[in-house]
Amino acid sequence: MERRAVYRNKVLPWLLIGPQLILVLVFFYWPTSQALYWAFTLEQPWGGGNAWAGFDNFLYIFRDNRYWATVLRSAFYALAATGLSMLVALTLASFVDRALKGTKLFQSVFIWPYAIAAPAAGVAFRFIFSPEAGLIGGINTIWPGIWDPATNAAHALAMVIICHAWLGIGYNFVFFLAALQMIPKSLSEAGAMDGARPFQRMMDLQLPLIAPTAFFLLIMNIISSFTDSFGLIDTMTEGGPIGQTEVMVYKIYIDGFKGLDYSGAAAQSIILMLLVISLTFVQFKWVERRVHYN
Amino acid sequence: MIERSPFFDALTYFAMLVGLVIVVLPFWIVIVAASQSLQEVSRVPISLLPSDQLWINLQEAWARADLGPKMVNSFIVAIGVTVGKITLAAMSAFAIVFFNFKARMICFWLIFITLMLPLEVRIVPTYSIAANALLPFQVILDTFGITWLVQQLSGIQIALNWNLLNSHAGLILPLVATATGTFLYRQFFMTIPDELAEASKMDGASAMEFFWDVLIPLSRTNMLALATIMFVGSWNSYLWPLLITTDRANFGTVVMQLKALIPNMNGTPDWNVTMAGALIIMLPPLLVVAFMQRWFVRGLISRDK
Amino acid sequence: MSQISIRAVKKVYQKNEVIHGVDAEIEAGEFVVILGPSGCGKSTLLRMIAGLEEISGGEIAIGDRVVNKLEPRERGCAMVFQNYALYPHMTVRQNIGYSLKVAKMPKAAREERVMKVAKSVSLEPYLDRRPGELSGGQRQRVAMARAMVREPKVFLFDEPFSNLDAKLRVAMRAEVRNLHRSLGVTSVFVTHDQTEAMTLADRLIIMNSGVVEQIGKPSEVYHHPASRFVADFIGSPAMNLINGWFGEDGNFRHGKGGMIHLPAIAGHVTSRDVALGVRPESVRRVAAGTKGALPAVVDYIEELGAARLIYADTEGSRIVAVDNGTDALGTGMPVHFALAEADLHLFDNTTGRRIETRPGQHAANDQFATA
Amino acid sequence: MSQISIRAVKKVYQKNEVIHGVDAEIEAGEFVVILGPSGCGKSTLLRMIAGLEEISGGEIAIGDRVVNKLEPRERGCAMVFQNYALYPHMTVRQNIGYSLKVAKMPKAAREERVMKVAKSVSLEPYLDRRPGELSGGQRQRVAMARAMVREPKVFLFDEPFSNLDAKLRVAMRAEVRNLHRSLGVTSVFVTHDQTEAMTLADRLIIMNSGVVEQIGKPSEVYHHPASRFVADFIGSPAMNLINGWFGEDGNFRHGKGGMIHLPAIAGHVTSRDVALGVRPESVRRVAAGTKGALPAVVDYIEELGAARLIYADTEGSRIVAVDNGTDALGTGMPVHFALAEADLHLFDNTTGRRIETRPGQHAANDQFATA
Amino acid sequence: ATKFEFWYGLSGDLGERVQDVCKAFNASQADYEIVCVSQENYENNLQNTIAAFRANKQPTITQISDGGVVDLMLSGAFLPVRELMEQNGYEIQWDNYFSGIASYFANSKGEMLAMPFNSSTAMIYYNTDALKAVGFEGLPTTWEQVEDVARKMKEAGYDCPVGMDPAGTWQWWEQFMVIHNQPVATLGNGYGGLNAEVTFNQGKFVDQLTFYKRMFDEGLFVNKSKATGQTANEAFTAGDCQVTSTSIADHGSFAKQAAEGVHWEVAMLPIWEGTERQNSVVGGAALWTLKGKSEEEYKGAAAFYNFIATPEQALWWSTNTGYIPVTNSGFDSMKSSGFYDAAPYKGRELAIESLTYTPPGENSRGIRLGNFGAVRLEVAKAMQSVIFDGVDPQTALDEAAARSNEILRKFEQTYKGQQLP
Ligand SMILES: Nc1ncnc2c1ncn2[C@@H]1O[C@H](COP(=O)(O)OP(=O)(O)OP(=O)(O)O)[C@@H](O)[C@H]1O
Ligand SMILES: Nc1ncnc2c1ncn2[C@@H]1O[C@H](COP(=O)(O)OP(=O)(O)OP(=O)(O)O)[C@@H](O)[C@H]1O
Ligand SMILES: O=P(O)(O)OC[C@H](O)CO
Ligand SMILES: [Mg+2]
Ligand SMILES: [Mg+2]
Repeated sequence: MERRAVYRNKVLPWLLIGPQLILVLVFFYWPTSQALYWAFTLEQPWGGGNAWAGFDNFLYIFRDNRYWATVLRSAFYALAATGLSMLVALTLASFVDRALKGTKLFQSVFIWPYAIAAPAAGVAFRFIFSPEAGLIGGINTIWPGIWDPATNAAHALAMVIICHAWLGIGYNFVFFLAALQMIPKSLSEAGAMDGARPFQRMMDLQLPLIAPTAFFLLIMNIISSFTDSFGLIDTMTEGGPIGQTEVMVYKIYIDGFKGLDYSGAAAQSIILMLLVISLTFVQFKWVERRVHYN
Repeated sequence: MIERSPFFDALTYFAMLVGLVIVVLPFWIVIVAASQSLQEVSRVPISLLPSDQLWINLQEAWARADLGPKMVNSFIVAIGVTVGKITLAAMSAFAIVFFNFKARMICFWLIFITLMLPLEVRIVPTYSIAANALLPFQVILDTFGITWLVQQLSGIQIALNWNLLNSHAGLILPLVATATGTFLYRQFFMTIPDELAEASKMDGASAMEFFWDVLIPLSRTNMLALATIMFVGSWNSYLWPLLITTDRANFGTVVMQLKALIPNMNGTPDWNVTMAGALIIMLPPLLVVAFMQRWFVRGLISRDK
Repeated sequence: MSQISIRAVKKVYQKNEVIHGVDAEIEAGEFVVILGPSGCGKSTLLRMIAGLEEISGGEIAIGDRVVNKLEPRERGCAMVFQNYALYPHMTVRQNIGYSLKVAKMPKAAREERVMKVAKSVSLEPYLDRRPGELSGGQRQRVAMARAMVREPKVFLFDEPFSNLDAKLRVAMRAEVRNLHRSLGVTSVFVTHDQTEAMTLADRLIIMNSGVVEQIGKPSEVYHHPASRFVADFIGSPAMNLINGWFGEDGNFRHGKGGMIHLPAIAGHVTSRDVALGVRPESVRRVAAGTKGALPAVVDYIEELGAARLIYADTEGSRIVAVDNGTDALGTGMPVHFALAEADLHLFDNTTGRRIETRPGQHAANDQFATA
Repeated sequence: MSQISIRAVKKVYQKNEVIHGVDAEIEAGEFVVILGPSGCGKSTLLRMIAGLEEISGGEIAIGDRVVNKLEPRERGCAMVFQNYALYPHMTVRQNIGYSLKVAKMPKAAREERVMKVAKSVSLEPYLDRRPGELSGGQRQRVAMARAMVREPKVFLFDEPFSNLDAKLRVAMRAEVRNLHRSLGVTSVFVTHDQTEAMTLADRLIIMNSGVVEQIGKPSEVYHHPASRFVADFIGSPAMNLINGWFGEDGNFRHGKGGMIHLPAIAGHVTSRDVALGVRPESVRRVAAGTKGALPAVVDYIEELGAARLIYADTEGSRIVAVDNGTDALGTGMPVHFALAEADLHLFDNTTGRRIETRPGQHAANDQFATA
Repeated sequence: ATKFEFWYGLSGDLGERVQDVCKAFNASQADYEIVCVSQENYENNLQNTIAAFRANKQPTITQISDGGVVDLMLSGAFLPVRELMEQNGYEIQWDNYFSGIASYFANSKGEMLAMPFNSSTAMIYYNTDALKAVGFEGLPTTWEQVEDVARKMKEAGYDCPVGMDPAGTWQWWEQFMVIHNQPVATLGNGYGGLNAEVTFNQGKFVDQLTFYKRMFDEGLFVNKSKATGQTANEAFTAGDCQVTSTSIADHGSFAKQAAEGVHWEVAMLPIWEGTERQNSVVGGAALWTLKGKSEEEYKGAAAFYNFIATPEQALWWSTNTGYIPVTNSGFDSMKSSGFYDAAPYKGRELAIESLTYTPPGENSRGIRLGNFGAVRLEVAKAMQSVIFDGVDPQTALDEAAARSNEILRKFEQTYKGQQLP
């Protein structure tokens, strides 16, 4: 924040920022400290009291191979959904960037998935991927049982990931397109003068230049893989089959609110928060480097 | 673009058409299924042509998921979050960008750390305050002995209690508390040249006059963008309403009802009704995004810079 | 045979014709500057030569090949862009070497060539920096090195100095001049800065609203402007252009009854709606009462340090004179001027073209005429 | 009593002193221009007068009130900003009237005043447009109208023309001058463009790195620069400054054995490390063999149209001359120069200050000395 | 009138019947108004009740199933129903209640903690046409017979002889354990204290799970669940599956929902030949009165309990759902009135027979484990991983047992120093 702050006033800024600060304190810092406390105790579900547990909750989580499986699954989920979504979005964006006639129309439609609630998409894709109905289910009439997300974890996970990737197309597309359009046209022209063909320019010039955006999107997508995935999984698989589509947030929900283990869930929550903070931190570092270019 | 070969143009259109199919197909299937009768929708594979049962299915879905009151709730929440967020965000960003006060950077960071952590990620912590949002203040009063003091002096026991369960405030406030809007406004305010504020100073305007007369009118685009983002985000929120609402009949939102629409209650897999319900529920944010596209895209992007 | 032939070239943007048929021949090794006001089509013309813009009509040949249908990479031109258009993510070395890399030149040869070029523009110490870590002038030099490295047949420059500050601009001017002198590559340079144009060009192409107004050597253009537009555009302070009417009596009538006697021209011109042009430095203050002196009233004075400009009104027409006097002069005071006859120009106000008053009227000299 | 008194004013930014104690008196009705290179503290000084920047030391008085602690609106100053700082969402009318609205002037009175001011800067046809729909010059005029509408005691301008193109800049200069002439309001105008400064100023304040180098009338500053910095900064092309050594024999030695005989100065100066200054227009070409002529070798020529600049080397020192000749001159050719004695300046290279060689050395004249 | 809330965990047809009860109560008197809110299922209801209790927004009455009994017992959040009724001057014949119910919902002194409401047990339902088609007379009573008819049905072209959702632990695991006299946990299925450990990974259930797996592999059992788009119940009433196992509570719904031409009958759960059948354990739920409400609301709650305990109401309830009459006298009077003799109620008495087959023993009086819902989930996962993913049954059950024990230990730690009442 290099700008000069124009106004000096002792009271006014506090009146302006006060409401937000209060909300942040009430809904963020206080609860987080509370959860931190829960994470180090065993909280009675009915709120009658708790017993100090030290690091037991964390140790329990860390010793639990099912937790690590969830972490790995979350990572896979995040990377797969992100990669798929970003790839499609980037491809679309780079073609739209050519700005041929009529692209505006495509452009506006490509944003639509952004508007869709994850659970709504979940319900729709559940129908599309339903083994006994809809679109993909048709394949089962030819080879019975070949597609079965109800019992096959790989199918179920694929279904959720595809849906998640679809949901992210709009957002990723908008950012990629903006990033591509922010590259001065003359750079492409310089590349053309230097003899590079379109694909080569894409690889040598455009891609490196939108790398910061891509990285930003990577982080945002990973964070959204924690948020949007809940609605998807809850409407599509409820974590099944056999909990094999549970990701970190879903597990927190299941363990804490279904399994009545608030303390374990709180500990998982703290871990997740730290994870997200460190991801964002990496992103900030990158953004700093990006400033370098211009 | 330099190369203008017809082949390359054709490839471009082809790729965009494929993209269109990828993006639109799910919408199409929802609409198609929602317009079909039970027999039609149960056919495998499904016919990709719409039929004539749309209105009937919409009515059925509307009734089955009791969407009337849920719609009202969803609108209350979405509009509440949108208005609340815009108001708070504009105010606090104004303070952070244009005022020179000691705790400025601290406030900045206090607010902006929350940006990294969407509600879903800190669901357990947030839930811990559902019972009594005023608990932190009670604790402050208790620790500083104010409760005791007041009780001694007036005999009144201060017991602050604000329960968020099954309340619109509970649905709205935690969503308002994050920094997305503040960040967006800050980014925008940073692009306002200092000279504009200085010019208004030279013109004799006070800080608040500058805020009302210059900043707010200027940030109309950002307001629309933020409004869109917030509307969509809060309309689509799912996990939090699920936790904070035990009285679904009165405080449930439409998105929460999606699960209730999934066929399983009544035996027959009437996906047509389910899809009709999904259609109703996804329509408002879709319309908002489609109509606000121009502004909201700009706002969305300026969030990252 | 010329290096670049531009023949009846037109450019249409969405039904909007912005270049209306330009013809020009550029000789091998020549340094040609395209000069004109903003929006006149300079860049468009240059970009059509480069192949970055389709040619809507006419044809452009480079060497003996018509290049209308060729991709930029096939035309053998190199271009220096206004904003440098350096690849921000590549080092200076990579920027310079990119075209060689694309052309699949082996790494060692590439390195060597890059080094050689970098040396010639004194960039060696910066080879491993990114453009973001360079000053404006250094970036400019990278852009030039990048153009040079391909050893092109033609250099194209599109306002390469417009982002530099005044001092640096002068310095870079010298560098470009030296470069051209040492490489001798045909160059086309676009600018709207007349000083830049004058000091750099072997020949100038002066454009206005999509047409060529004049092609010629800088001094030719200065002393013998082919149109009212050129006369007004070239020179600072601008040439005085007094609208009036030329009678058969050899008198030029203007403003509210002003009359200037111009016997030298009288015979050559028939009565028409014309503009009389005379450069401020050819307007000299003379003592009141000097024969045929133009009487005028001072409007205001602009102090330039070395001299001052007198803005005055002569019978309803504005006239500007460069004056070296140091006497106190103020608004409303009367002055008298004489016009240097050798530097008088006439322009047809209908066509905008110059009216030739005598053959071979080229170099200005110091003789002053009286009206 | 002067209108603005600046007394020992300092400015410290985060321990970093950028203005080191400036003193200046600005008379009522005067048009003062603060001129200096980028970053020298011009804007900072102006902003301290306006009240936009705290005064770290010393005091500023406007009229008879010390204003150090007053808010901008209480100081009676109006300011025109570099980028206009117009309210983009308001119409021209609203922009101009905003300060009156804030001051709660009734609507009718406000309208009337806005109309009057708009008329005085010919903005009436644009009153209902937004700034975005105006040209640069029109915006500039809105910014001025906005400043005028409050009828301030002082006008402050911070490089108001730097975003305009050259032609417009000249035109706006005239408008500002007219405005000042008709309103007679004390004005402080910041610029780093010397032509702008020279042509506008009643008096110039020349700043460099946070200190005042010279205060004086434009011609005074041009002809009698108080420091080497001023000599170098004012004038284009810049004054020739030849570093050398002044002997008691009245000879100035420089470069690789160069020697210039300057009897007129000899008596006044003791031997020191000095710079000899002479303006390019005071360097005249003389025939080879002219007595005492400086021999030089042409480096390059810059054609300016009306004249040309000869960049030459005289025994290791660079010398630039304005030349009106039209003979072919090229790199490496020998030339000879004479220096106009009346326009010779000496500067102490240690302190940077002028060395006064004779009393009352003010106006330049046309006599040329020989070395 | 005093309003008070009642949250329940039933939905669909059964949920509507609860609403009928509420309406009837409200119509029966003018002092109180009960507001009945469905929370979809027992798990949700428990979870939401806890949330509401923490936020001090709890209903006066909540319906908690067998699985949640210990959670409630230690919560300190409820008023024992016996006290409540006494305080409000209602005389209830507590010893008239089914011993199975009492042993599940009463404390160790036999004092009823929650008001019995909807009690059930798990049964098996057969499509009689399919049985006929494969030439089976009567209804199978042993697993051998079930396997046999299933195989024959398959051969006869039925795609789905037995529909089974492997997540249905209550009927496929819990009740199996009980009727085969297998201990779910030590200390008498946890009655002896919070330090009990599960033992279901030893004994007959390992074989049973192996059996299920084999049946699935042979296509005799078919996975039917929400995730597949059709639950086992739906598949049965639609005639798609010929056998299913579920609560007797569904008997009423089946009668209404069975597709035309689908004929079916209900039977006690099969046992393996050579085993002695033990009584099955009571299922369903009871009504708990939560703390923190006003006297008036408690009065209303007591009045409601009294209302549902009236013979007319009990009769109505058992008639319109498949839930059993919860009192001995109620059962006797229905039986003697010939209620069970003819369709559509015929067969429901078998539930009582199953529940009372033997006197409740160590392993069949109920299961008293903390956070039992989570334990059920572990078992469900074990069953699914065996059936879907081919994990070895012993391995799967060992893992489930280990995790269950961790859950129990955590529960024990959470309520350190507390005793089962
Ligand atoms: N892509 C385009 N589409 C439509 N019109 C264009 C396009 N590019 C340029 N023009 C128009 O063509 C005309 C010439 O533009 P050009 O860029 O060649 O001017 P220029 O002489 O280079 O001006 P400048 O000095 O401002 O760079 C202008 O009127 C411009 O508005
Ligand atoms: N807010 C600030 N914080 C720290 N240093 C500053 C600040 N504003 C200006 N400076 C420094 O003070 C010095 C003077 O700045 P100022 O803006 O007055 O220069 P200037 O003469 O107006 O230059 P220019 O012609 O570029 O506008 C510069 O070195 C600048 O870096
Ligand atoms: O379906 P219900 O009501 O008989 O209950 C089944 C089980 O008891 C649930 O734990
Ligand atoms: Mg251009
Ligand atoms: Mg400045």
